[in-house]
Amino acid sequence: MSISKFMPLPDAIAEYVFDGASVAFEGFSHLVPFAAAHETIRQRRQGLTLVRMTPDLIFDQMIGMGCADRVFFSYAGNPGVGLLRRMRDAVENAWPNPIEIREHSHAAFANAYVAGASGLSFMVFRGYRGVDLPKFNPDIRTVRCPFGGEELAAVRAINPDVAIIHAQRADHAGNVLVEGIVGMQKEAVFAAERTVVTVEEIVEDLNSHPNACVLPGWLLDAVCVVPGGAHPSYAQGYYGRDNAAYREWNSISADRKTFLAWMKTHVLDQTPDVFASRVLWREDAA
Amino acid sequence: MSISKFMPLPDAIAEYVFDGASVAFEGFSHLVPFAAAHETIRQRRQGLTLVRMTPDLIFDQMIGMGCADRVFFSYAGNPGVGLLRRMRDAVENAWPNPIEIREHSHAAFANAYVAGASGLSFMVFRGYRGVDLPKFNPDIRTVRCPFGGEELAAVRAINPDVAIIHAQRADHAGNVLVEGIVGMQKEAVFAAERTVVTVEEIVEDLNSHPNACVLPGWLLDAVCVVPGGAHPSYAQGYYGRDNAAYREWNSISADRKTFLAWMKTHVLDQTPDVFASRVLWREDAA
Amino acid sequence: MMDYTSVEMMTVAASRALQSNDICFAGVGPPSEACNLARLVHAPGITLIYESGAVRARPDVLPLSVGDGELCETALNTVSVAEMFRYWLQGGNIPIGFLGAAQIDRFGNINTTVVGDYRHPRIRLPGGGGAPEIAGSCGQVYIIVKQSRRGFVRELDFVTTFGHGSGGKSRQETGFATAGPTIVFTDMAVWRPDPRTKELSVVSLHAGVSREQMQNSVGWEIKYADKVEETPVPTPIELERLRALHSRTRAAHSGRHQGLIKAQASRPDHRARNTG
Amino acid sequence: MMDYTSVEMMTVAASRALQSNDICFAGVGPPSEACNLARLVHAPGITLIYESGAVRARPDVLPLSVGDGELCETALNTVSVAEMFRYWLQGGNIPIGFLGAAQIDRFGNINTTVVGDYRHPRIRLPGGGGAPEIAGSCGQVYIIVKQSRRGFVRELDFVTTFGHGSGGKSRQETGFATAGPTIVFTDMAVWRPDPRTKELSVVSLHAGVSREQMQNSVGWEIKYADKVEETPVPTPIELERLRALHSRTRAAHSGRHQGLIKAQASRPDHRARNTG
Repeated sequence: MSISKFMPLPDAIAEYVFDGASVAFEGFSHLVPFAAAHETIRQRRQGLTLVRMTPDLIFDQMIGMGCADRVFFSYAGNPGVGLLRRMRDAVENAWPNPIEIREHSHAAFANAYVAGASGLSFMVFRGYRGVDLPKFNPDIRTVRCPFGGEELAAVRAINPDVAIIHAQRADHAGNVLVEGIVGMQKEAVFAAERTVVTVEEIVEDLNSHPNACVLPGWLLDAVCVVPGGAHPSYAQGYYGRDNAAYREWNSISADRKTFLAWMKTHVLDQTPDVFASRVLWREDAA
Repeated sequence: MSISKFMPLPDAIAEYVFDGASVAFEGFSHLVPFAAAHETIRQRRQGLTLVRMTPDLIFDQMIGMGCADRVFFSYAGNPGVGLLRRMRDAVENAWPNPIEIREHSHAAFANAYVAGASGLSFMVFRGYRGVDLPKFNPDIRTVRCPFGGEELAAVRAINPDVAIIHAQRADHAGNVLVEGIVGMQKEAVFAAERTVVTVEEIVEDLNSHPNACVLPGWLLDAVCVVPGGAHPSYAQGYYGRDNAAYREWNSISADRKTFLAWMKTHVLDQTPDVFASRVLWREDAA
Repeated sequence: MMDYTSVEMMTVAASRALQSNDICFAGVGPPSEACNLARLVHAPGITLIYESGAVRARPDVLPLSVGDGELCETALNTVSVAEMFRYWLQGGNIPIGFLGAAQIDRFGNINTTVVGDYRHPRIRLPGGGGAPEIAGSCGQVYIIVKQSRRGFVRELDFVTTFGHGSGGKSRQETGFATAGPTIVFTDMAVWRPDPRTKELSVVSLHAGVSREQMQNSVGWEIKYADKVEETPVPTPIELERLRALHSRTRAAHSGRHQGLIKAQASRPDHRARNTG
Repeated sequence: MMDYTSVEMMTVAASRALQSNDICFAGVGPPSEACNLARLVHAPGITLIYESGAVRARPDVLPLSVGDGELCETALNTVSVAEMFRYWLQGGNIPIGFLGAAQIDRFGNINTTVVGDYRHPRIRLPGGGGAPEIAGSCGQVYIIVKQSRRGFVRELDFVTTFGHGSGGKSRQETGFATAGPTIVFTDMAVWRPDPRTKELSVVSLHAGVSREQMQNSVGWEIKYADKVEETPVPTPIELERLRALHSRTRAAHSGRHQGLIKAQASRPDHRARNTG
């Protein structure tokens, strides 16, 4: 509850994201926390278990830079563009290092987060019938209904060491508003031991609907102001999705050398401040 | 999706609430569907299984008028005032008829609704340890975590034949907005076979937040305009709670004769239109 | 020194246990009263959470029901009851639960279900509501309840809410990882469980209360802590704020439709007015 | 008659299966394209639901990702992904699921996970996403996929999404109460499962497609229904609306930050502008 949770992003990553940690970066196409991922790459974190329903460009970049030992996910594509070439290179060719993947369907992954958020060790759901994934993921088992005897799927809870999300805004007490496509951010935050949030801005009053998705300050460990921090994804009400950047990634990521050069220029040699220059928001003078 | 779901409340109750049905009337202190309950009483429905976390005055009235054979609940009080005297008379003295009670804690009841809404036959939760209720409610069992082996409580799903709620407003397609204290209305509607909604008004545009609690028209069977239909509870944004009526109920319900006389005057001899006269809202000229 | 009632003393003593940075699940009635008094006197930053889903409510008047509009209107945010019990409470995010009781035993177990036999009760009480899982999932539990022979009983008619079970390690052995009841505030004293036996023991007597009066109000032989203090009497500010809160509450609850519609309502043109 | 491509024919044929009062879970890509074409041509009232939580989205341009802002901005409402999969989908409230596929077999089972061995794949595909439970929980499933020897295989490398299993009663015996795939639209034909064997059988050939071409694009011996129709060619209105949709989509996706902020955003003073 103290004001000290407001801190620069590099300090938050240094304090909460440790080598070997399991780290959920959530945001379902919307509000993807790219600035926090880039800072993690710059700080050369290694051995991470990366947790995210849709690995997307953000994990393609982290995997390609050698941050990850394991990836938990449920859909690994560049949405509407193609496959994730760096993640494929790691899975198919162990470059830059071998990674273990632990894979769910979306429904299963969502339920695993719900279990984690709810303080339960597992969640029961209606799925995984007749398909191959349960053969390869030890976090999928079955449970029998104690009333009717029906057999249902059970998934192990996901409780990351750290959840990292990007949100529209925080108030001065560190309460955070997420709105629009809210994905699984609330569940990831409730499931995690620690939470780092980047926001577009700090405001006097969150000024939202009484039933909006608000994460209270006392659940959050660090709140970092990083305008544009979701680029090239988007922040509803602030700036749109940079679809061109998603398309360009397909060729940038096609080749290891091109990838590394791009990462040096656009990530390693930058600071979180660069994100503000990648978007334009609050165009009050239209 | 057809316009025919808009109908007078008496028609909706006649069509969907049948003798012997299980009927959830939800609304957690807020938006309690009193008008629909009174119409059900007027139509002399019998043998109902009444389902509601907080039976409140609404079930005290229905039980006292002989509508109920069974009551599912988790807290049976007149909040801040005292006990429910008509429900007690039924439980303790079988007046006007014996009723079976099936009782949960709030957490268990909420999880039972969640199971029902989620198409599952049960829900697992962390509760009911060391207490007496599981001895008396057959809908409480245990299940073992297939990962760590921990024993957890399991509650049987609640899937009422009909869910009845009151909401602030509907649009012309029959989509309904609930806001403020949203309680378990969404879960009750998703869990039920049929849904009847009373609303304060029909509007062109629900005009709410993108993440507000909206129930889509296709899930609803009847939408009935009954201004004031939550009285003496309240409708956030429309009118406040009539606490005086809650206090007065304590003496009205103390005596069988007084109760029956009150019900004749205020319920049996009325129509749903009377609710509009019990509240005042949209005081545009302040 | 101002005059005060024993119930005022109880509320004041309970309010003092709360700090400004506490996060507390507030049961409606006396617990909510103590929580809000704390907020108005010495804990302005306290986060109060209600089972109706209201997070960080700051009511100006005491709610009559746990779902009064005042709670939502003054809250940071309001979530569904399912989310409140699953993510917020069961998820282990609420350090303190503040509960009332109808019957309590010497190990802090609570009955709010029935007097007499469950199937044929002499008095059917309201039931558990949120209490069983608040007591299970909050880090620790504070209890506020008036002492009486009918309320402080040797054996509960029904265990609605588990406290320390049969004492000793009973709570851990039943599978709880949380501390359970750590303090009980009454109109006569303050009690805490003995660290080893978990039996509630008197740690502070309110001014003017004798051990004889105590024993006459409790259905078992009372244990006292090695050192029993005297509860500091209410300060003028505590009494003034408590009475002002009651006075505002009475005024607000006496009329009809008194729920003032505030800024958070999405249609501010819809107002209630007093028709009483 | 206008010229059209075989992919346009596929999209148009698929769109015709949808009615104005349908409620359909729309997978992103070709399924979403067919769904929105239906909405723009003959099914203006259709309810499209996206796994990102957008309910009754009415996008003006096709979303590139399933979580594009356009979906939320045009939707009736947007719920969490957990709620979407638990209450809306698993709760049995969505009658139709519309899916794509990478590999499909003759019983409508789908692979979108790997080509080759799971642990040492030749090609690592995206994985299941929402498909497995969409196919399980929606009342029935429509599939849209281009025919090719690589895609229409005798045996899947991996069963990501269960269709009719090994045919016959396999689906019921595996525990599904829902119908599974009831129709498959390709760039060459329309297929439906045989009522008894559940093997996909051709019910309609697109104009100009021969049975020989068909067999060259499918890795098993094709079954034909007793009566095989010719798919009506796209109408001028269908083609015009489809091409206009594509044209709007291309224009919207070519720039940067093109997400126009609309009325539902709570802070309309925050706008994106094109910096590309």
